[in-house]
Amino acid sequence: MTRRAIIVVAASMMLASAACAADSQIWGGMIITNIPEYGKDQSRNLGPLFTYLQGNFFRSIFLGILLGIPAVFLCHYLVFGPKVFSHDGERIYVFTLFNRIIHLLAAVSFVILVPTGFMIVFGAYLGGGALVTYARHLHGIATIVFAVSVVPMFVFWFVEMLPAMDDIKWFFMLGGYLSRKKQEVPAGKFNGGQKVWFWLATIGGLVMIVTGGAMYLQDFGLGIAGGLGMSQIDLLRLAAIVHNLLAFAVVAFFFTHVYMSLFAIKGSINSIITGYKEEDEVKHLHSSYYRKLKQVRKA
Amino acid sequence: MSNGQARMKFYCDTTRCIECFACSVACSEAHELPVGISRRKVVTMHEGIPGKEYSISIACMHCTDAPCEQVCPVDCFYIREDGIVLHDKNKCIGCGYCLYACPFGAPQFPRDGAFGTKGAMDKCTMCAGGPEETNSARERHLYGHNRIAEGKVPICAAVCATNALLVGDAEEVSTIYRKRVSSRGKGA
Amino acid sequence: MIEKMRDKMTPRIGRRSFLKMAAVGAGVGAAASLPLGRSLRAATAAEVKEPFPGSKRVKTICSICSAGCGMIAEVQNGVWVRQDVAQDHPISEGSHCCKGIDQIDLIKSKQRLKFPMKKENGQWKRIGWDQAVDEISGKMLALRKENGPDMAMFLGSAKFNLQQAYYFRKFAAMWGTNNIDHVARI
Amino acid sequence: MTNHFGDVVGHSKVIFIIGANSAAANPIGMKHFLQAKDRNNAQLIVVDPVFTKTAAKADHFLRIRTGTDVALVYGLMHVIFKNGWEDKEFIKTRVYGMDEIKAEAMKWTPELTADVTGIPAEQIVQIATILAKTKPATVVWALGITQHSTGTSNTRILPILQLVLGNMGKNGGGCNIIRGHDNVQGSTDMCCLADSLSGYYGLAEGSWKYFAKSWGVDYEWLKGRFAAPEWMQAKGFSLAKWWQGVLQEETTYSSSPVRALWVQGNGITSMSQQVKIQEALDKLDLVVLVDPFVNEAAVLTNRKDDMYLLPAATQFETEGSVTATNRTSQWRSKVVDPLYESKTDHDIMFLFAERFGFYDEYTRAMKMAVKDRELQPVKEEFVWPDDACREIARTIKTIGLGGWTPERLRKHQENWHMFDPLTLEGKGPMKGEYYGLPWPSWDENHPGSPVLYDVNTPVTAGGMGFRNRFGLEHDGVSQLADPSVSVKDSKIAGGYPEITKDNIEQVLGITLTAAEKEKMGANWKVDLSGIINEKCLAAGVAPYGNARARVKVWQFPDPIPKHREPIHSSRPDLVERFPSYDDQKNNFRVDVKFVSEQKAQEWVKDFPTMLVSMRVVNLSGAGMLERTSKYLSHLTPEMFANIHPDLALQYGLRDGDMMWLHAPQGTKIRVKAQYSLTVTPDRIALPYNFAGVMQGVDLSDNYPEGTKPYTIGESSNTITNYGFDIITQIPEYNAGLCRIEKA
Repeated sequence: MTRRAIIVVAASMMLASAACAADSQIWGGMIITNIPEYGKDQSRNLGPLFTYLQGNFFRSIFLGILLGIPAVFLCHYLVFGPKVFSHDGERIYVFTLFNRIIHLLAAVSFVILVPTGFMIVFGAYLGGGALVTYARHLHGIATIVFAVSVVPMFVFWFVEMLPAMDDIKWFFMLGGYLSRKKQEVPAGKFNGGQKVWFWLATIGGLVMIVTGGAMYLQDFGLGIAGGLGMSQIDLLRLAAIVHNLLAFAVVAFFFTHVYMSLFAIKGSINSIITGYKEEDEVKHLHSSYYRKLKQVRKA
Repeated sequence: MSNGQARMKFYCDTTRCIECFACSVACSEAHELPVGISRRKVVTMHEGIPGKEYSISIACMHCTDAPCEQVCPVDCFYIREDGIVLHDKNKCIGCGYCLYACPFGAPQFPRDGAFGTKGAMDKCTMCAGGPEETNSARERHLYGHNRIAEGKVPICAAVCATNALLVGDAEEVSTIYRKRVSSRGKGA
Repeated sequence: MIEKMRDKMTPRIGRRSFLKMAAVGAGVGAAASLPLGRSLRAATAAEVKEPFPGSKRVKTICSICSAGCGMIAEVQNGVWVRQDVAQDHPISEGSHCCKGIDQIDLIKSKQRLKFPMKKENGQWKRIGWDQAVDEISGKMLALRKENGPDMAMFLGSAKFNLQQAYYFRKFAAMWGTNNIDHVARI
Repeated sequence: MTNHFGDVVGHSKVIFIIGANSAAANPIGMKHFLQAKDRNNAQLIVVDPVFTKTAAKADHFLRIRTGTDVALVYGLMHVIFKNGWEDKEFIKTRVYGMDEIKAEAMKWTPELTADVTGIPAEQIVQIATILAKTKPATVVWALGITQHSTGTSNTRILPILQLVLGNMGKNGGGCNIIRGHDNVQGSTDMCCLADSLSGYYGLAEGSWKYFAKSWGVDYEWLKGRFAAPEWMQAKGFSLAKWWQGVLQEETTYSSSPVRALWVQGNGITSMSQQVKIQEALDKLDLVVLVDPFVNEAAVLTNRKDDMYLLPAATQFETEGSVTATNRTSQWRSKVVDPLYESKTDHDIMFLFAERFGFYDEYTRAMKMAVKDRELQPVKEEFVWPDDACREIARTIKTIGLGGWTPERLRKHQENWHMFDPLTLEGKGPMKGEYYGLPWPSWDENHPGSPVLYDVNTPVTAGGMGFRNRFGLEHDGVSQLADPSVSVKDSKIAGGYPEITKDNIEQVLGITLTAAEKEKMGANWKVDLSGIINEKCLAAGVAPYGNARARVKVWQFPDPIPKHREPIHSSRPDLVERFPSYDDQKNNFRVDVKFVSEQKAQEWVKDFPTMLVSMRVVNLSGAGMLERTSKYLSHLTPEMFANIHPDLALQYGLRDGDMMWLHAPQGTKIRVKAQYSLTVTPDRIALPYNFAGVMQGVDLSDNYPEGTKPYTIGESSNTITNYGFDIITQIPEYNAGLCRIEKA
């Protein structure tokens, strides 16, 4: 399946590049509409906006996320320590093999996407050139892997990820993570934090794919820009802004996700490897789900 | 300019430009650019409408506050003391940010391979080459001729059929243009 | 608001590197039409490196249109390596159109006819000059024998130089026909 | 060009451009017009059927209906004469026959002119006023004027306008005709033409005798080379209709059908009637194409045998002089040796002259020189091109090439920087010479003549009156200039005739020695001894006389230019009033249809759209040269037609759709419709620089391997309508009709 997807994507890319070889969407006649519009009040001002944001903020914000979030979690770990659950209870089967394979794909892609993304952002400190160029291409290839995983993931977890009352309560107590006390936290199969991460990773992820793909292909002539009533270059500018802004959130949540699964909850990583969660963990962290399971069993 | 240093600028007098493409072809030919890469472009606005039609030649304008230089994630741009904005192709990763920032659509990206991915950015160097050794074969290969180092004017402005395209110190360019406009009198 | 943001976009001086800034503009009379800044100085000999050592600059005339623009061809070891503008030419003063500045490409074009060819049974065939001259002159003389010299039509060129044009007219005259013409009918 | 580009920049106050798109065809010329605008506040007036890039820079743009140039100029003259704005003194003293012009002009009221030309009456009055009140004005034209069935009338009416305004022979005035190819002026001067010998000598016996002498050959031998003496003096087939010599569909008059075609550097795919040319190429017994690139005639034809391609070297692989549009001769140095197996054009001619058995006679004159006032052999070997250059200089008297020695031309090239671009005057060591010695440059010391017919400059410094070419009187009126018109510093006051052996002593008031008389030729044109030239210049006299400009050519079908509708006119009502000429018998050995074709049917009913040909800046001529450049061909990747959206939508054509264009002669081409507001909905404009596709059939397979240019396309000349000028037989490229059909 993966290979087929790669072929499909590659073929469409080739088509796109052939289409634009004839008449560039950026440097052809369209260049004119772009130039007089740049920086004018009545225009969208995406050019100056992008320049302003990228020139002044994006890199600093990424640096803040890269250093800040791990630092916060380090403090959290030191102050509250990990949550430890009994391994003596029953093990509950929560993730099917298919779930796990897909998640693995997504995980692999993220492990590539995030560092390579950072390599691009901080390319200057790496001296640019071949290293960062490869990082950029790797970023693109990993996107294909992610694209393959995101759709099934979206489909099989969609229903359980729909918002519920529990989530509000969960957010009020921040999942109980700001306490050393072991308590039952209101949550279904997935808690409020996981749900936000899910929606960000799927819908946000799709937006990231589209904006990233646009920037990667750049001079594609599919009439998309025209359809949106904007010039190709403005579309690209918008893509760059959106891609960066979304990346802040995605990266932040990705770090959180990693911290939770690896450090904050001892052994929780196993569930996505084996498919089973400790009963104790489910009982405390996904109390509503646990109750539901019990009822089903009784019945 | 604050320190009295000249700032090299291009200016295209639209009352003179006749869309003859000399600048564009001269540039491609001198620097042996692949077809499809046009460091310099000529475009016509309002074509066919008497009184409104004009043509203009566009390339990198070597901005004082070059937006491309501000957005480059790998800092491949550098601005010479005379204001010429150049870049290091060995550093460039082809991300396209400079293109998004540029008001003039100057940065160009060659297509490398079947995937249509972008190679290192290419743009007008004002015929001043790049960071490689001056007039070396490597510099010529990556950036084209370094006419400035030879004491020559950029080929596009040198060749301009109607002297529409001017290049030089910003103040002097504007003096020439002012002189043209004032001698034109009130006619037209 | 955006305008305000843009005002803030000041160049980051610290990130600028100053490379090769010495060899700036220069070129005495060569830059007649251009503003030579007060603050520009001539590049020193050490800075001005010859990209094509030992090349010679041949003065010649563009072969496209009748304006008659001057051209400078740089020739190194018998190879035309670069085309340059002729700033001191009295008609063009360095200017060219796109065709004029691309003369070097036209002449070095891959599509040049490289050797004599003949069409035989619908196929193009490479032949030598001797064979070409033999066959053509044989056929011309045979036809002349049958129909007299007016059986030939000579079409000359506006791309001949003056001497060639004169000799082409003479060629037709000595062949014995007035069936000779070129593109200028008025 | 009577003046030159620098002169326009320096002096012109009005530049009247008609039928020329300098911005595309001649950008360096355009530069000078724009400089004149900037420096003199000159007004640029552009007359064109299409809003060209030149028009975009104009102060006044007149959108003319194709083929109505004569009407427009009469309309302008009507206003000028009516208000008494003509230069009466100039007309009285230097012009013959103006009364008839005036009478004709009085018929062309602004209203009638507006109806015929499509230009508003107010604009005609406005432009006439500008021309009359602002002096000097220069008139500029190119092929938009010449390429009509009335081309000769067109090219006559414009100088007449300048005579009316008194703008001839003046700085900033004159008729500045922009020629096409780099040496089209030179090749024309050397008369690679079917109706002339080099230097416009004509084909009369006297001319042939002079040339036999100049070439060092026996006149009888030369005569023997021809089919018969009568064919020696008869015009040959022209480039426009040579194919009738092959096909013989219309009546031809020649000693033989055309069976062999020898093309040396001529893009015949840019000629009209492509289908006929294709048929003729197929039928010929032998086709020889000599060119640096594949001549696309080889691609057009489907013949299987007896076709040869010989590789010629380009002009950068040989040396010689070229004549620019302002009559300036420039030395072109060799850049590199001939590439690949190519040979220079003259070497190819020498090679065949040898096989044809006239090599000795052919090259003899290069080994001769004028010594002791007589042409005689002086050496064993000749040096190309120097000796050919000297031969031309001593032979061509009519246009005064005496000064064009290789030494002088080389010196001018070496000293480009010593000439002033505005006046062409030399400085320093080149002082006293004009750049490139614009002809007439009467002898080795003459500086050249930058401005023709300027009587306020001495002959020795480039001045002269009008040429005395057509006798001393006509209808009892003297053809010589008025006694009040003396060329500056001339020994003779007022007009004088052209100088001959018989009148030289009387006119110049000198006495010749017996020896001089013996060696002198019959007149200034055929005097190889150079004595006439010498005596004339000593007296400050132009050898060709000081006469009146005649505006009436009594030998022509239209003694004064008349408006005649194009053969395929968009206005049938005007065809009745301004019909074309009667059909013509035997011009250039072939009959030509005029009024019979014009009235064969009401063409506009079936072919409602006007057809205009145009130039694109990146291609020239047949375009084969430029289409082999990757950069130039990239600018116009395919053949197209500029069409107004309103017209296109009538046929359901979207921007970029393909369409068929049908011509009255039954031919058609398939081209891309490109929306453009430069044309009005009654006309479409086509570039003519493509070939390689014929009536929808791709001829790519006919190119020898590796020679196909980057772009090929339909030739617009496939649908150029039938029609030829009555005198010169130039095809009517620039007025015609077509029908659009969605492809």
